Amino acid sequence: MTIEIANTKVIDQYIRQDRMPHIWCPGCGIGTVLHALIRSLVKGGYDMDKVAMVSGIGCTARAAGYVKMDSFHTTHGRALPFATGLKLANPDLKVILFSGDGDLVSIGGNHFIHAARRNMDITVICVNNFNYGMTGGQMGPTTPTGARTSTSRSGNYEPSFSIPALAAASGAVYVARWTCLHLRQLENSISEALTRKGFSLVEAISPCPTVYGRLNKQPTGLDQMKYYQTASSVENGADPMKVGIELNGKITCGKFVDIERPSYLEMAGFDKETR
Amino acid sequence: MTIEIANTKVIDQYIRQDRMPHIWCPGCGIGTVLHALIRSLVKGGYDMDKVAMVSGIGCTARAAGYVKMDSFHTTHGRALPFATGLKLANPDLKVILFSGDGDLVSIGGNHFIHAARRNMDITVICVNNFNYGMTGGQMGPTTPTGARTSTSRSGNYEPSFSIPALAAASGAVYVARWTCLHLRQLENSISEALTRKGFSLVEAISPCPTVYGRLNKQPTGLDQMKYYQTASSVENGADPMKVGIELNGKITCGKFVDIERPSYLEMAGFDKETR
Amino acid sequence: MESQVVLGGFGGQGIILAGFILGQASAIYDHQSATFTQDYGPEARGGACRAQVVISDGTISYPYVQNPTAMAVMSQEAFTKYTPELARVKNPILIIDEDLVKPANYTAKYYKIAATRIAREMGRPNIANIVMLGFLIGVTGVASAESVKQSIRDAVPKGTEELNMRAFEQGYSQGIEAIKAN
Amino acid sequence: MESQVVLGGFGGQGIILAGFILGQASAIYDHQSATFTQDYGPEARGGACRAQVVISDGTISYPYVQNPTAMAVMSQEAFTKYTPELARVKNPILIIDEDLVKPANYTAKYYKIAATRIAREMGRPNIANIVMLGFLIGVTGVASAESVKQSIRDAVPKGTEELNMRAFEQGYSQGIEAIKAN
Amino acid sequence: MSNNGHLSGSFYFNGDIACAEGAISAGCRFFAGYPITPATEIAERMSERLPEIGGVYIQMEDELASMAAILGAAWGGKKSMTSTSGPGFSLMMENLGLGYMTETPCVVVNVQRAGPSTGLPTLVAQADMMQARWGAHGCYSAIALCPSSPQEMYDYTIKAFNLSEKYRVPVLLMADEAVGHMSEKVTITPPEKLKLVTRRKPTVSPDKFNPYQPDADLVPPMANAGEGYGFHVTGLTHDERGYPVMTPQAQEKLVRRLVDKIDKNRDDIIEVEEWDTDDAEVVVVSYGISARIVRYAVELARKEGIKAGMLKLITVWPFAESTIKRLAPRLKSFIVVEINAGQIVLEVERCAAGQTKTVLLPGMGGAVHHPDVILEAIRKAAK
Amino acid sequence: MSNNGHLSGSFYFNGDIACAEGAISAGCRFFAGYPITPATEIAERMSERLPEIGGVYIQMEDELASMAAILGAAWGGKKSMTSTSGPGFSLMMENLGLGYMTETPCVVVNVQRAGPSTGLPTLVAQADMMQARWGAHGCYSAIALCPSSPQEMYDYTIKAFNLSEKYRVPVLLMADEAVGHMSEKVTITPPEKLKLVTRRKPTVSPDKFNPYQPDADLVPPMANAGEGYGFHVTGLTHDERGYPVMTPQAQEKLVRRLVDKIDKNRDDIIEVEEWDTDDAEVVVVSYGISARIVRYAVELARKEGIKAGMLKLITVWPFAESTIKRLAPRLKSFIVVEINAGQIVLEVERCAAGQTKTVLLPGMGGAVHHPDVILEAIRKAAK
Amino acid sequence: MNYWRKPLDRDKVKPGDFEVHILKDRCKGCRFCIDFCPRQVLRDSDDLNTKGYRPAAADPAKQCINCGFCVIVCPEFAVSVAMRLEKEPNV
Amino acid sequence: MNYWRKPLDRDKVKPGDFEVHILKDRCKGCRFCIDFCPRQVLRDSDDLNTKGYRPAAADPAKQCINCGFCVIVCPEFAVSVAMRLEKEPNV
Ligand SMILES: Cc1ncc(C[n+]2csc(CCOP(=O)(O)OP(=O)(O)O)c2C)c(N)n1
Ligand SMILES: Cc1ncc(C[n+]2csc(CCOP(=O)(O)OP(=O)(O)O)c2C)c(N)n1
Ligand code: SF4
Ligand code: SF4
Ligand code: SF4
Ligand code: SF4
Ligand code: SF4
Ligand code: SF4
Ligand SMILES: [Mg+2]
Ligand SMILES: [Mg+2]
Repeated sequence: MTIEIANTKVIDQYIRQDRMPHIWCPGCGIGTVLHALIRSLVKGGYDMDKVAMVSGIGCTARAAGYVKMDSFHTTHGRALPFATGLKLANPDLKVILFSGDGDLVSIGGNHFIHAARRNMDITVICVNNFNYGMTGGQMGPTTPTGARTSTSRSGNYEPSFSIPALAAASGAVYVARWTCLHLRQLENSISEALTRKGFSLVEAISPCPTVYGRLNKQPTGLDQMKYYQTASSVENGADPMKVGIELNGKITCGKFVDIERPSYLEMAGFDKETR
Repeated sequence: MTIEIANTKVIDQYIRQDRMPHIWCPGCGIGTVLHALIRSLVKGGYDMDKVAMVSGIGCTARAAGYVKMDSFHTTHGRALPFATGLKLANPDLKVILFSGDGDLVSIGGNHFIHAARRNMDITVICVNNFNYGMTGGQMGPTTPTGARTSTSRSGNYEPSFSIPALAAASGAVYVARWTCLHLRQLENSISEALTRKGFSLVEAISPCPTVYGRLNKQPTGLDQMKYYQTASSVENGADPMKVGIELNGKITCGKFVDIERPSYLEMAGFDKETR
Repeated sequence: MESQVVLGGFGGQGIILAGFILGQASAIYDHQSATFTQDYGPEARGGACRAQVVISDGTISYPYVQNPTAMAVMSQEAFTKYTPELARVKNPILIIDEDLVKPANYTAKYYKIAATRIAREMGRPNIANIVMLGFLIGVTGVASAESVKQSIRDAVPKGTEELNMRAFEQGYSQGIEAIKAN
Repeated sequence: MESQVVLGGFGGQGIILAGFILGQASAIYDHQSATFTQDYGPEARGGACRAQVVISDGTISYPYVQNPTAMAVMSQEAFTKYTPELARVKNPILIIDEDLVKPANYTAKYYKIAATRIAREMGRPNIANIVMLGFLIGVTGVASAESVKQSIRDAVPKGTEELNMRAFEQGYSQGIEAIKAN
Repeated sequence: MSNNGHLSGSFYFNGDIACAEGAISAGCRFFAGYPITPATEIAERMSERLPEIGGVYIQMEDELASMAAILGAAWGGKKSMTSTSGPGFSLMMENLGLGYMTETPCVVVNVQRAGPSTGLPTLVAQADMMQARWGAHGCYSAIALCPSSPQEMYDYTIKAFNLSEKYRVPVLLMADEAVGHMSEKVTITPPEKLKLVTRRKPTVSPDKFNPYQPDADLVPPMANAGEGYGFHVTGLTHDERGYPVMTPQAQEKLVRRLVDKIDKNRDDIIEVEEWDTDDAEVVVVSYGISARIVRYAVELARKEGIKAGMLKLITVWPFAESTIKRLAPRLKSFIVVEINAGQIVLEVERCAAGQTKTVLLPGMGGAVHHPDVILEAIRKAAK
Repeated sequence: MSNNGHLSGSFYFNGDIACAEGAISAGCRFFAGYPITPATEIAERMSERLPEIGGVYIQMEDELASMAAILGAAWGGKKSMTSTSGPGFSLMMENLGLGYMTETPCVVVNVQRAGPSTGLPTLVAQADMMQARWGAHGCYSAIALCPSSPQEMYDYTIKAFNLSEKYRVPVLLMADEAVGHMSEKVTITPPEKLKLVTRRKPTVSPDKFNPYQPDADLVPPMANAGEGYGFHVTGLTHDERGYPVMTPQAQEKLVRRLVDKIDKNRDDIIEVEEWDTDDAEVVVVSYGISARIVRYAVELARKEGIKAGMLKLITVWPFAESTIKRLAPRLKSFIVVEINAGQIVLEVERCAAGQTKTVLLPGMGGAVHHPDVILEAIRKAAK
Repeated sequence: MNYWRKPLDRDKVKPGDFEVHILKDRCKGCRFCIDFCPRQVLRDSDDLNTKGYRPAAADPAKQCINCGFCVIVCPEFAVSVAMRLEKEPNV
Repeated sequence: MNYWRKPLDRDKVKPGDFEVHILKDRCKGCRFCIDFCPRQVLRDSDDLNTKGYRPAAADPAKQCINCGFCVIVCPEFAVSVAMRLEKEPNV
């Protein structure tokens, strides 16, 4: 007797098959990160009817259109306040924000620090590809100093943000970073983040060969993945203020913050009775 | 032979006499902070023709209308990007931002973290009165948890930002905090901040008796000043992540950050020749 | 019948609250139409401010005071700014806080009360507005004293009702007397 | 005289660049009027994309291709999507990349070249667009070869000019031959 | 207070508080806002009232966030509202557009003050009326209501919620500082007499549900998040499944419908009040606080024997085109009274189509018109 | 390249790049922006070009910041510009309003794409035209130009800077995706032939200088920061000294002037192009990319012997009211072609005042009109 | 999910029972699966798919150990590993 | 500024030469200067100013040491300290 089990059957169940193939470029890591999120959700046994994904605008943000669940593809930078409204209107929902780096900390930076401050009960997955992919690869606040982009052809001279530092300083209770190569760890971190009350953030460093890698001597996704392989090191508990990423420099991965403090829902005294 | 020297002659020279009295309430500390700033400028020997003050909207922001120099009272939260444009268009100007806490880190939070990240050559004086004074005293991101305001009548349940923490995490090179009682230190800190290249921030904790103090058992400016007197302690070099202020709790004052890193103008290679 | 009442003073004196109380008294307890509007500047304290109450037994289209039938002023600035409007009306009633306002060049008849002083003597300078309101009601009768008292009870912070009642009574009785003296 | 040229393929093949080069050659070096427009989707790579070049010795009001006089397609999707438009025109010139397009049900005459294969053989798969452009010019003569070569030199990254010249020549000569064979 | 949080009886409220109470009566249970004069009192009231009745008040970091939050809350199943004034309204435009595109029911209150920019924060204007129609990029149709009294602040807020739920569209309550800060008696509608509309729910099972498939009235039924429909919502142009489709055809279909669902239902949506228009030779058109002043001036004119009438626009948008067209041929003149440099007058003039004169009485803001000015204009127009 | 950074000769540019080069020719030396399709290429070009010529390019964190930054830079003495598309334009409204209120010269480019909301980011529309006029709160008058080709992108950008410096007002270049992304030959004006306008400077000493005291043309001379004038600038209503004054009188004076300085100078500002209107029975009104298509359709109609003409609006705002009024009485019909649900048609219809019909050919966006549709409408209207 | 971690009754299962499936037309040829497979099971196909990409394909000569990495790394959700469980008849 | 820090030739200056001036109509009566003066030089006035505030006033009986705090703490820019320098004729 022979039984066949096809693994991808699992992911296929949670993806809108009728929208495949997705728009992401060959070698782009967004699909990989999305896959990790879905595995975490499935493994966590979440009722998908009670999970909602919110995103802004960008290549990463397109993910909301590919998952089979209530999903909201909103405006650039405003996904977090939208998600805040959604969560507070129906606290039974598990609300996940799937966001690009530009969406989250460039135009969306204010909402990011305030949602973290409030310890709003939302899990954020940020695909950081060091640039604005969707609009053709301009520099942004996560672009490493020195990197070439379509608006910094002779090298970006701005200092860059470390997203974990910003999240931690603003009050996030869970902060982790992995690359698109650290898939088991990424999945685990997302699983952990999903269980935390309050504001949790998982950053996934991801290739964007088409517009970022191309100008920075890593023209394929594979080049970027190999860079992650050689340049990354795992340092759980590292000080989030010290995990900045320089151009083609070291990538410190790991879980940086995992603390407890009352979440917004708890502080606001939400309970089933008064709702 | 008798010579009379009247001290206030000095301040009067830099204040628009024809706009006195100002609109601030009895016991409000904004005038006190503004006075400290002007003393620092005078002491520093700055050419007032080359100093510009930019503010947003709020009680604090009204300061721009009272100083005798090029001054810009812009829109709520957008003073920093306005100041950025002004500074980059004419780097010879010493650009000072005079801002309320709401202006700076509520609606203006994104510009704040990005200006700090860029290490933009601007000195920020933030009058923190723990609420939105101008609109009648609503809670905001600096309102201590538990404080009563007109939109948190039974006590604010949101955690609050510590402005020095946010500034430091975002990249400011100079960060200090004083209250309206620490006037010599405040003046010194402002003087230091003015000389630093890049993004410097001096926070001045200030009474707002009319709308904040009144609801929080400190109905006069004097009550609030006395609270500062008893509750404040000076800890130069304190970790900015650990100087949060709780309701009627300890106020850690001092210079928290004073580091060097290339300012925006330096990174961007500004020099007189190419301008 | 339409009464048009103006209360003037500076921010922080409770002028606005007094106007609100009067409007509420008329609308809710006297069952009249009553609009209450206010003018204030950007200052939270200080600066001239004004409350306008229009009371009518019909409907009120125009909710502002055009021809003030009564005016109470509690600051010199308010006196200077608002009293010229009284010229438009026949026999308007003007009331001043005598310690705060010098009615220079005002030739018509007016009433005066030391509302602020009285309030201070009662230990709460910030109830001068209620003293003044009482006086105004006593002099003009634009609303019934009972209604105004009920309205005060609704509007003032819990625990201060009695104090406010006394303040009102003080002003009111002086007002009645002033009228009698007239 | 107006030529209306369409280049179709998928994102990443350099279709847009080829169209730009042709437009620039006509406008700047052939001194014609020439508009170049493009259609593309949200994808940075993949997805059908199209370049339209209208070349005229007069002025061009309508800057889009209405009746394509020549079309080069480099993907099956583009073939399916765009070739029906050829039906509007008498004797249009269709060119396909023979390895990427199967011209099923296309009954009229067409030209073919293995542009992508040739490019790969030259060691740079991403110059297939220039090979195709050369072939198009060879077959249609919508712009002069010299002008196109100059335009290529302006448009391609420094250091790749010679490679691109060779790619152009390859395509061009095959185009001339194809015409002769006709 | 009744158990659903509804007050009962009559109160002396200013317009802002009346608005907050109207929202509560309408079933609003989510408010996100940011303080701004002269709308702050709405937020303040909501911050006290909502937690008492199981609703949510959240003060956001700015107006961009407030607008986004109420959209999210609407999809979370709550009736939601925000309130602001000019500067904040300007900041809401992008996400208001998202509301139009995603057909999200919600109410946005703008208590207008004088602009442009910071202008006169504490003084009246009606100068955001065109912004209410055109302030966001792209094509859409808008609904905007203008109250003239605290009672109307209460009533029209309920109306606004009803329209927003019925047509799945953000509805704008375009109040003004004068009405917002004026106090007057407000009678709360008893719960049993309230006519509340709630979004139409899907009637098919999740696998058959197309979230953007409209019913005959061009409005699609709406599922809330968490109800098992697993739908996708996007600000991109989308088809009936809610999937992005990047074609002019999809755009034509979707956006045409967004415009038409308001325009074709205009008879149901538009409300006006006419006084003495039957025999009028001059009709004064106005809305909001101005309508009150105009009413007074028209009464004075009638007393002088002038055949003056008045048209008060309750719904300023969509514009009461047919009313203007009906009245125009019989009139000597329209007079439009608004506290701006001339906004709704453009629509009046357009619809009058040369059949009668259109005279504007503008005001840059800071004060309502003096009735004498209006009366004088009526006299002149009636000659 | 000449020494002031000006290219020379002819180039094959798309409209976006032509716009950037126009700005450089006009003397723009400060650009703040945020990427957005289909305007990104303007920013990209500026990021390369400005540093070469001693200018400043800065990419801000969002469009709110970009708009604020160019205002700041203008006061710092630089000619400044930003570029965006619908979503970013919506975000700029509040600070654009500050620009109007403080009379700050600068240029804002909107390369329009199809909305509302995210819509069709890569496809054409002309649906932000009313937003350009009314998108910010409060009363003001706006100047907006619409280019129809890359060459006009270059030329009109220069024109925009000139108007903005002359009238101390933010000027809007309302381009569209079709023109922005279309490439065509662009001839750079030689520096010696360029007519550049620069803000009028104070002629009095600092102690006598009132920063908001207008000259006869209603425009006040402008001092830059750092020049020793020690002036105050505020978004509040202010007097001629620039001091806040919170009265209806100050408001009336200031805002009236802000409106009038555009409206009363409209003859100097407004530019249109008319073709074959002299004997026309049908005039097609359009702007931007549509004007090109219309031109083609009108030529076809003329070939058929139809007396068709065309009015192209170069300045859409202020609106060419007098031209419409002049043409209306002689026509069978106006036809308005625009890629939106009907915006400028409202103004045409208003000004036509019933003297002739006004027919709209709308388009929700994503594509330009097919010339046949226009031709057909002309045929019908001419009957 | 994560079936590869299921404690398999190893001795009852014959090695070599894993088969890698790639949805050829979904693959965009990024080569992530090829380069990071610990057993070099995957390689380039010889021809292009309908989108013009060169998809990955399993080399039948190589032994997949079902580590699952190719499945989770693939950005296109194109890879699956199938397992033939040949159970003992009497179990 | 900060003249009070000027190294004064103390022995050449008579003590008691400092006079505190308060612009009465600018004062809003916050009492900062009164409460924080190290020498209790300042006190409430007896009457109100034109704005209705009770301004601070110097008590002539008290000795100001020109520490300057009242000047810098006053939010109204209302306070100044004047100094009579009686120099020796031959300096
Ligand atoms: C208000 C607004 N401004 C700009 C844009 C254009 N835009 C779309 S996506 C994007 C950046 C996306 O970057 P990121 O969030 O890092 O996502 P990625 O594409 O890199 O995954 C920008 C600037 C927009 N859609 N809306
Ligand atoms: C866009 C916008 N939103 C809201 C406001 C209303 N507003 C004016 S000042 C202010 C808050 C001021 O608080 P803060 O900056 O702390 O200054 P303070 O008055 O306390 O000195 C607000 C919300 C505004 N002017 N503009
Ligand atoms: S542009 Fe970059 S981020 Fe966007 S899909 Fe392509 S590779 Fe991914
Ligand atoms: S309200 Fe508060 S911050 Fe504003 S002037 Fe008064 S005391 Fe100062
Ligand atoms: S499951 Fe592991 S061993 Fe098998 S093909 Fe995939 S990567 Fe290679
Ligand atoms: S990882 Fe996926 S897309 Fe990449 S080569 Fe392998 S199968 Fe193809
Ligand atoms: S200067 Fe010092 S000692 Fe003199 S009055 Fe002022 S605070 Fe008192
Ligand atoms: S500090 Fe200034 S305002 Fe306060 S009491 Fe003294 S003099 Fe008056
Ligand atoms: Mg990114
Ligand atoms: Mg504050």
